Amino acid sequence: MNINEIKSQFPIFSKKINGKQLVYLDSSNSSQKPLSVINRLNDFYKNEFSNIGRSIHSLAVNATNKFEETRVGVKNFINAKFKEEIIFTKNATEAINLVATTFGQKYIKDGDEIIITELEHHSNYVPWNFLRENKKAIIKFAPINEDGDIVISKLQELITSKTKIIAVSHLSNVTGTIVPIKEIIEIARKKNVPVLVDGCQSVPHISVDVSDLDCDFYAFSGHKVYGPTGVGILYAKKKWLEKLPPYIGGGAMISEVKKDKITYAPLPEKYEAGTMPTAEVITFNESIKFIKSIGMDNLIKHEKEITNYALEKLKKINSLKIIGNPKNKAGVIAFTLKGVHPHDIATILDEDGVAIRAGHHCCQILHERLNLTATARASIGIYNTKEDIDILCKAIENCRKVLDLK
Amino acid sequence: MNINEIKSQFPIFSKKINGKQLVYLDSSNSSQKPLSVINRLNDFYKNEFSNIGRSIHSLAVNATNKFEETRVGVKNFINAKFKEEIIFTKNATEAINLVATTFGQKYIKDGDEIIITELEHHSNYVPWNFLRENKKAIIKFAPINEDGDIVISKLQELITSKTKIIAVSHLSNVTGTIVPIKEIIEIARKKNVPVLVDGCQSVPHISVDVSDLDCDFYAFSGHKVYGPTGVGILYAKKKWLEKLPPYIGGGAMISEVKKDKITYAPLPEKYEAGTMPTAEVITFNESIKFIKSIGMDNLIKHEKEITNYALEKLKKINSLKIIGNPKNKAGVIAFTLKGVHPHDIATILDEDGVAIRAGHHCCQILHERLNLTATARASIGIYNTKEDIDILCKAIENCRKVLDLK
Amino acid sequence: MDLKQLYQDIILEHGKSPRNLGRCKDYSHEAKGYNPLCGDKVHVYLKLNNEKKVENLTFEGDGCAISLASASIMTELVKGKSSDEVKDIMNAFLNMIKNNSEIESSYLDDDQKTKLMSLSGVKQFPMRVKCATLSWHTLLSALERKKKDVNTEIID
Amino acid sequence: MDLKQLYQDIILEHGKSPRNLGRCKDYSHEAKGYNPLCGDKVHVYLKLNNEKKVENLTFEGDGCAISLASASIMTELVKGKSSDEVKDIMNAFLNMIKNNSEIESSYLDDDQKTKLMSLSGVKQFPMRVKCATLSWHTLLSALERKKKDVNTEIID
Ligand SMILES: Cc1ncc(COP(=O)(O)O)c(C=O)c1O
Ligand SMILES: Cc1ncc(COP(=O)(O)O)c(C=O)c1O
Repeated sequence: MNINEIKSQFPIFSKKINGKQLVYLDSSNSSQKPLSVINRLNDFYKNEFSNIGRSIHSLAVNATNKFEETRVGVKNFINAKFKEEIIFTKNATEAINLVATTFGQKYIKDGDEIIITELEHHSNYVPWNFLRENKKAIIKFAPINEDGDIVISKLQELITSKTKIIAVSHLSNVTGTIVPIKEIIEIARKKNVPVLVDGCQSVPHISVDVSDLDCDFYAFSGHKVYGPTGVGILYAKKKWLEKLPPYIGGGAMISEVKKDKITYAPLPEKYEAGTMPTAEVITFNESIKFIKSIGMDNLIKHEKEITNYALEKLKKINSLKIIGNPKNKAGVIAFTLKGVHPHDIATILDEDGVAIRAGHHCCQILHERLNLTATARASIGIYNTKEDIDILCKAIENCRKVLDLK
Repeated sequence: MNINEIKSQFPIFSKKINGKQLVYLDSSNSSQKPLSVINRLNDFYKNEFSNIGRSIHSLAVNATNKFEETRVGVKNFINAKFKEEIIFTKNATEAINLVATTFGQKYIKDGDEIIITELEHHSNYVPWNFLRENKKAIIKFAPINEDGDIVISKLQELITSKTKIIAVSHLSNVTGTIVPIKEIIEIARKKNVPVLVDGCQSVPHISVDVSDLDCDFYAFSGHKVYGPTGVGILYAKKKWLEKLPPYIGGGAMISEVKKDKITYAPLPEKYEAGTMPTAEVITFNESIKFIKSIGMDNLIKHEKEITNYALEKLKKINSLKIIGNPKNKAGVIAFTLKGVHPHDIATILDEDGVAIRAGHHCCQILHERLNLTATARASIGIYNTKEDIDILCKAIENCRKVLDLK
Repeated sequence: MDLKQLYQDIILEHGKSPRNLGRCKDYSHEAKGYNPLCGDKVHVYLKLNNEKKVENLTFEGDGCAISLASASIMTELVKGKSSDEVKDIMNAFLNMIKNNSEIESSYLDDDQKTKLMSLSGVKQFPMRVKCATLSWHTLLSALERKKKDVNTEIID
Repeated sequence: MDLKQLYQDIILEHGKSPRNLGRCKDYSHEAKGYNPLCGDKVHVYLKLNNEKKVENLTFEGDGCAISLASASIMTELVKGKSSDEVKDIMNAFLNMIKNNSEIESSYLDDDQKTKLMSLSGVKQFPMRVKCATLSWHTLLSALERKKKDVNTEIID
């Protein structure tokens, strides 16, 4: 794999930031887009644009076919069994809300328990909190240890006869922890508890096979997988989508509409109300092709190499502390620098063209658990090089100088 | 105004459909996009892409500023008072669901009444139907007459002390009826009933001033206003957005997240959970600029001219019937052709490069009211010319020939 | 694409004057079919005799030329056939439309095959395939006494 | 953009050793401020004397160099001022940061103005403006005895 060739597929890297070459280390937030993806979007709007499903003219037929091709593309990418198990939403957050709301409506009552973990992104906590606020459900937090690993035995102990669902991240967007999700699902399966997996960080960075995992729900976002913004994906087992009530109501998700009664469309339309992010979904197929063109194994290998290089180099920086030390770590590296607030780090790095993120990264529970209010985070994508890491480290060294610290 | 110059701004019209010049008469479904909009999207992904709000590096700062510029652009475009009154959703359908769900949660109980009309699109009926299914609300339909006008006196009579909200279209996507929405709002105001306006068809085709209308909620979609798919807009009075509970929960819409309690962000973030359709929202500002570059008055004048020309010519076609004859009609023309099913019309027209829509147009109640199961619909956008109408009419004449009817 | 292929004379003729329209007396099975995308509806009434053969088959419907013609032709072709024979014919028909092949069923004579083949034009008009297949799916549903209405959106 | 402009020596010095840190005794007013975007927090404790002048002002906080320095400088500048004078100074400060002008307040001497002006560098770093203004908004909230915590997202 030629990393320079791959990097050159991303037009943004020919841009300068504050006069410097862009070192983009914020891929956990959102990834940059390769030219093939940008061109597909451009082409579609220029030459093929139409809404889907409703019209039967040639443009609409073409768009509808392309839209369904992406559904099949996603199905194959994560190895789902049926294409109707792939529902398009606007982002992963909506996908999780879809499940929390409809599952909650049908199955959660006063005193029922939902298990999440201390690792979770707000998007996998707030939707469940609504059920606590509105239906008096109880939320239990499976603890993590200092390394940032979920303590599986403790999670197991939390499961009771009142546990209705377990919602857990596949990959932490702070510590980079790769969660042993299969083990958790097996535990849950034995107690007959369904599992939702937040796959926002996993899908772009590790191989995901929902059939092998045997999860009930799997949510992720297109924009972190080299795709356009505006596309989220919910995988759900057919049996759930058939049983659960509809979520957003409107055009396209109905079967028959009468004044006294409405019946709803079959899957997947039941969950796709109104005009979809048509062009963006169609374009997302190109993102999947991009990853396939690299090969997931090559991608993993490259990111692992850069991550290891980064960890090694960062550890050498005086008074820098890496947050978490999980058994299995992907390319998400949160850190602190003694005496320097993460916001100051981010600002100072930005002057050198290095884009990282500072803050709680939508994980306040995790930060509270680790006694931090904010961290700096460098996250790695397919386009990052060792040179990027060298520039990062140099820029970090510069922080203490700018702030006049010894 | 030079219509050919405007049409040439739309790349799709250099494309051939079945070897014929494209005559696009499906703008009520979704409009085509001018080059300035397509280029903005392309540029953003190529040179400026970043997620917004969360990161403080230069790319993120720029994207955040641009995103907020669109918010201000929309605010000015529909003359809202505050920019926090503009909430971005994925489409108009989500915007209406946001109101129905949160308003329903807080204010609707068993036996409360919701008034909609027989004109409504499914997207302005199904969300309210959920409240009927889940909260035993009652939905009353303000009737229309044969012309396709809402019978205002009857609507007025439907209002009782139990009426909690009125939800009504500003412009019908079947009959083209321009609804006297200000009159309806005045009636509602006197009885202290809030009004939601479905502005999907009005915003692209007539001037909209939410402050002048004094409506409580106004929903529309970017993709019908020469913008990208994936963007919806909800305008709501600040007092409502402050009072109503949050809708989708997740990152960015929170203030403080603790294990036992979550507090929510102020407006507008409270209603914008997760990663937004960042690039598409930013691009939508270019769509507003496109309309401004033409001038709303010029746009209205041009579409009126084409509509009148079309109505005149269509009326001359043997056994063609135009559906509805409202007092005030915009460029949406539904029709039937005796002995020819609308689907056959659509297929036959498509062979001539003419894109129209056939079906119930997500308005089954309206079709039932008019004793129809399906209609054909030609809808007009800024790029349509008299020549388009001539081709349309000739293609319609051809239908009876293809089907071997006298 | 070729409109003449889609709207062959036989289709137009059946579309204009569908056979076996209405509700037959003494029907033993019935089912409704619906295409939510375009609103096409069909209601089939079926009488199976003691030997489990189709004694009578009629339909009520509202739809385009293709869907009416398809239903009309269907009612003609399956009379006298057993349930298994009907399924064989339907599969042959669906196969022809999806996989571009000929009609392969030993329960139809050449004339009957030609009639069914007149619907082959829909292959070029993917949005119209459901118009041609709705009545068949609905008949199958009636035969199997399915409770649920047929909805083209759940048919593969 | 220029980091040296943002991180002037006086900022760094106040950031490293903020004045008036902690909770003063006998405070008569208090308020908490919070920036949800980055998690910066400040808690101000204020003692107004009988003449309604600031007798003491301290703060507890967790934040970046800018936010700590701003709070620290603020506590120094407003001591002895009346509530109206504090507001005047705050407006002068916000004005300077938003509109690029000088500090215009008759309640500050030249040295004090220079101190405040040391925060002018944030103008070039829009995402950091809130870091510089949080403590001021929180002080205002304490003065007005507002019940709600200050949240930078609702400040214009
Ligand atoms: C009147 C009306 N309301 C609502 C909608 C729904 O809009 P969207 O599909 O963009 O959510 C449409 C368009 O489809 C419409 O024409
Ligand atoms: C672990 C995790 N879950 C959920 C989300 C939310 O994804 P989105 O903002 O695309 O809805 C993110 C990203 O922000 C994430 O990293």
